[in-house]
Amino acid sequence: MNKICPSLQAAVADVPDGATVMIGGFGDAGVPFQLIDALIEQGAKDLTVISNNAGTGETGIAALIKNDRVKKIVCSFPRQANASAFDERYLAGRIALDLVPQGNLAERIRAAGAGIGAFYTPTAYGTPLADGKETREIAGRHYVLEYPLAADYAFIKAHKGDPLGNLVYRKTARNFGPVMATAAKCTVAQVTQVVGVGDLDPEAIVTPGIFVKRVIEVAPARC
Amino acid sequence: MNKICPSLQAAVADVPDGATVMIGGFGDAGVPFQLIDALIEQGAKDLTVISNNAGTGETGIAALIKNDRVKKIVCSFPRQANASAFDERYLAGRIALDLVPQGNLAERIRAAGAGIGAFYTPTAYGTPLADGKETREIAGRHYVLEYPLAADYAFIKAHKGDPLGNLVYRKTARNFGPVMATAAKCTVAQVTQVVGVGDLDPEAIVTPGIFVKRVIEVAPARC
Amino acid sequence: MNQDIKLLSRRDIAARIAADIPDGAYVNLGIGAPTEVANCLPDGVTIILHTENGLLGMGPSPPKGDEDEDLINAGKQFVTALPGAAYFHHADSFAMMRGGHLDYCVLGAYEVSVRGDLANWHTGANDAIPAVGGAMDLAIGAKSVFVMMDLLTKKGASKLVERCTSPLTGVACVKRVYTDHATFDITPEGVAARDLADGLSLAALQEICGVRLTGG
Amino acid sequence: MNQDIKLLSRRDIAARIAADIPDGAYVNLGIGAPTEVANCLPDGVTIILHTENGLLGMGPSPPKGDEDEDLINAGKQFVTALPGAAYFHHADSFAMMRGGHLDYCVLGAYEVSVRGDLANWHTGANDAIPAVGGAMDLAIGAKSVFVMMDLLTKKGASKLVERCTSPLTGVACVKRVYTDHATFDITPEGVAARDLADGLSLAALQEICGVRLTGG
Repeated sequence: MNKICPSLQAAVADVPDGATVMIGGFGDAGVPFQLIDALIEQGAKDLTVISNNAGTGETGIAALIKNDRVKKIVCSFPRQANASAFDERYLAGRIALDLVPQGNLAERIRAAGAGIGAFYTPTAYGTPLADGKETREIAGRHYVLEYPLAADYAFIKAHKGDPLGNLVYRKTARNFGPVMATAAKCTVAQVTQVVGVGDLDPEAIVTPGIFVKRVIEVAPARC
Repeated sequence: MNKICPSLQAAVADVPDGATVMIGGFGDAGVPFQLIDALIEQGAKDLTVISNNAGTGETGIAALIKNDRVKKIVCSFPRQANASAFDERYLAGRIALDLVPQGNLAERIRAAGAGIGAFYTPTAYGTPLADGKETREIAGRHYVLEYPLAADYAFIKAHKGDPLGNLVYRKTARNFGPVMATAAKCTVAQVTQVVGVGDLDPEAIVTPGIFVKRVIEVAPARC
Repeated sequence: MNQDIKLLSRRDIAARIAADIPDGAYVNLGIGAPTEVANCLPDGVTIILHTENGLLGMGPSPPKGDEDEDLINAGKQFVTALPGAAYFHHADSFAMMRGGHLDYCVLGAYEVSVRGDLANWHTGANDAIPAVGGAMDLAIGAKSVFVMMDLLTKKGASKLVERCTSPLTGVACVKRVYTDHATFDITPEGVAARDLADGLSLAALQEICGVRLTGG
Repeated sequence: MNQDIKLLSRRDIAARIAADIPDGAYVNLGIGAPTEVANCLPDGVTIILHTENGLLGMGPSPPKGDEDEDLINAGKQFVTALPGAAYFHHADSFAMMRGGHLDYCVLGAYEVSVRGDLANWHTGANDAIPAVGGAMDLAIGAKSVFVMMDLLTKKGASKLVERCTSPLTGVACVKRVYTDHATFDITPEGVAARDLADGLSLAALQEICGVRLTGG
């Protein structure tokens, strides 16, 4: 078994138009920039993107949006001070937004990976983001029913990966990677370093290889 | 902040009669035997125990049961070839059993720790263990609604712990410890080794200290 | 029993299952007979074993004297961890199963119905101490759930049935049943028997198991 | 404004909050002004900071040149990790919040109602690009949720209100509101004002904020 991919191009080659793609990262930490660049080059369009943010500046998801590849984004915080691509298209009605509180976003992604059909969460109860959603009082507390969020692809960034797909992350760049890896049919991990089978401490592996289909090494950019 | 407890006695001193106590372990791996022994010595009775098993031989939970301290056990597998204490009391109607499929047990404990009000699980749908429970079809699949399992105390075993309560486990002795730690008002961890603050790799900590109230070092028994 | 029929041994059944599992598959082998499948893999085929008590990449039993009390499988037997293994906690482990990430799960059974209902956790006897363990999670815990069993009980009754009489473990969850008499595919169109034991006809097999079969 | 009233500075407010947080507390400080609380802790008091993007044991900003792009807080500023820190993923981090494990959370607000409703994520303006981030999770994400804000808007309207007009972030979730005019405890019996700014009477405060107050 060898999940190491020969190139970024190969790692994203089969993404079809209309695919749902999870993209890891919080702010710029943990964003798989090179996979996103490869996806832009590959050309898939009409994508639904599930991610915490909508990209900063003109890089990452912001670049994907600027190239008009995204028809819908599911995220908690699309607004970024220095990014205009999303704002323009959103205000013009050219991109759909499904705004999800950050914790519900993470838990809905986890639910998809964990085979949970739906769950009751206290977050957003009584707010506009729960409008029209089923609610229930359980043991004196109010909850909103939320459903899983799954994807065709998850593009994530990890620190080290092995040929079995086992991954470890680095500091707060871990963020959404581990849950997204569980929730997509095809998880592609961009890693800073590929290591051999057995080189990762089995007690410290964060994402077991079963969740990962492809691993591509991308050395960090030199400043 | 120093969560290191001076003695096993001190670690269990405040458990009242009637408490709900989670006890970690699967088979004998990860069972906090010394904490259970201290609890027996302490004398609390009418306990509700949440654990995967009901103990083996005459040790651990089996000893707690044999001493008639347990009024109810919530577990997936009470039957053990060489343990008679539970069987006798169960058949005589002297101990109540709430049988929960192992994965639902783990997920219900997680839900309690994660603030989830309830969740839909496919496990046990259509079986006697879902009798009387609410069900729902979601996206073509059948689910059973399950509620969180919380506790007053969680007694767990970990490998190393620090004064902040951070824990790492060892191999398959990890099992229920990490989720139980999140679901109890007072989590007490028996560890094989206490280490200094900063000695555990922050990337490899499995249970962050926020979930742990007390840490007690118990050196492994010598055979 | 017709003396000309050569029923499959447990090892033969395990070999048939092993032959149907592709290289690189993620597999959970239930307690008991299914563990034999790991010993029957063809040369060059590697599968990755999951044990629901928190390990992916489970290896064989350790040499005597090398047992580690913290390293056991779901049957509470001592095992080893192969290079590339990973440990995780119970909620993560069962999320892995429930989420459909395992390719195959191989289980024993008391009964399997023609629509794939599984009964393997409780005989239904009134005086039995109930215990379910991970059985219900395993029953729905893989893309393909295979059952490995003898077709008949010791008393000669078919365990492939129209409708289970023992308490269910899971509903419509079994995809294929490997037995000493034949292999049965559970399909929406019915049960297809194939790979019949030498000397066993489809007609004879149908008479033995008493449920409607189609040829494989 | 009466010139004899000495309103509290942002630093004063932060110091009041800090004085109410006991040694050893687990705390999440929201983006912006609340981060000032960490700089106002009394000697000998240590709190453990949580940042919802996956770190418990967050430390101060790194020295210039030592920034690590993989080590940021929820405001996307560079931070450090203290000895004994732990990293975790987003689902675990928000489970920690939602599960009520944090002792305190300190947030800014547009409005807080007398029953503790919080509005702090959206002004309600039609042309605003909506963005919620972790605001709604934070609002319900601690045993005690504190708000830190100026009592009045720039136009002089009270932000402590009978009923929020901006879209809600959370319902009945705020326990205490620290402002430049006073501290307000939100209780089932009503809003209790205390620690009024020097020169400010309860009657004057009530007139300013326009909601019924009891003395603290």
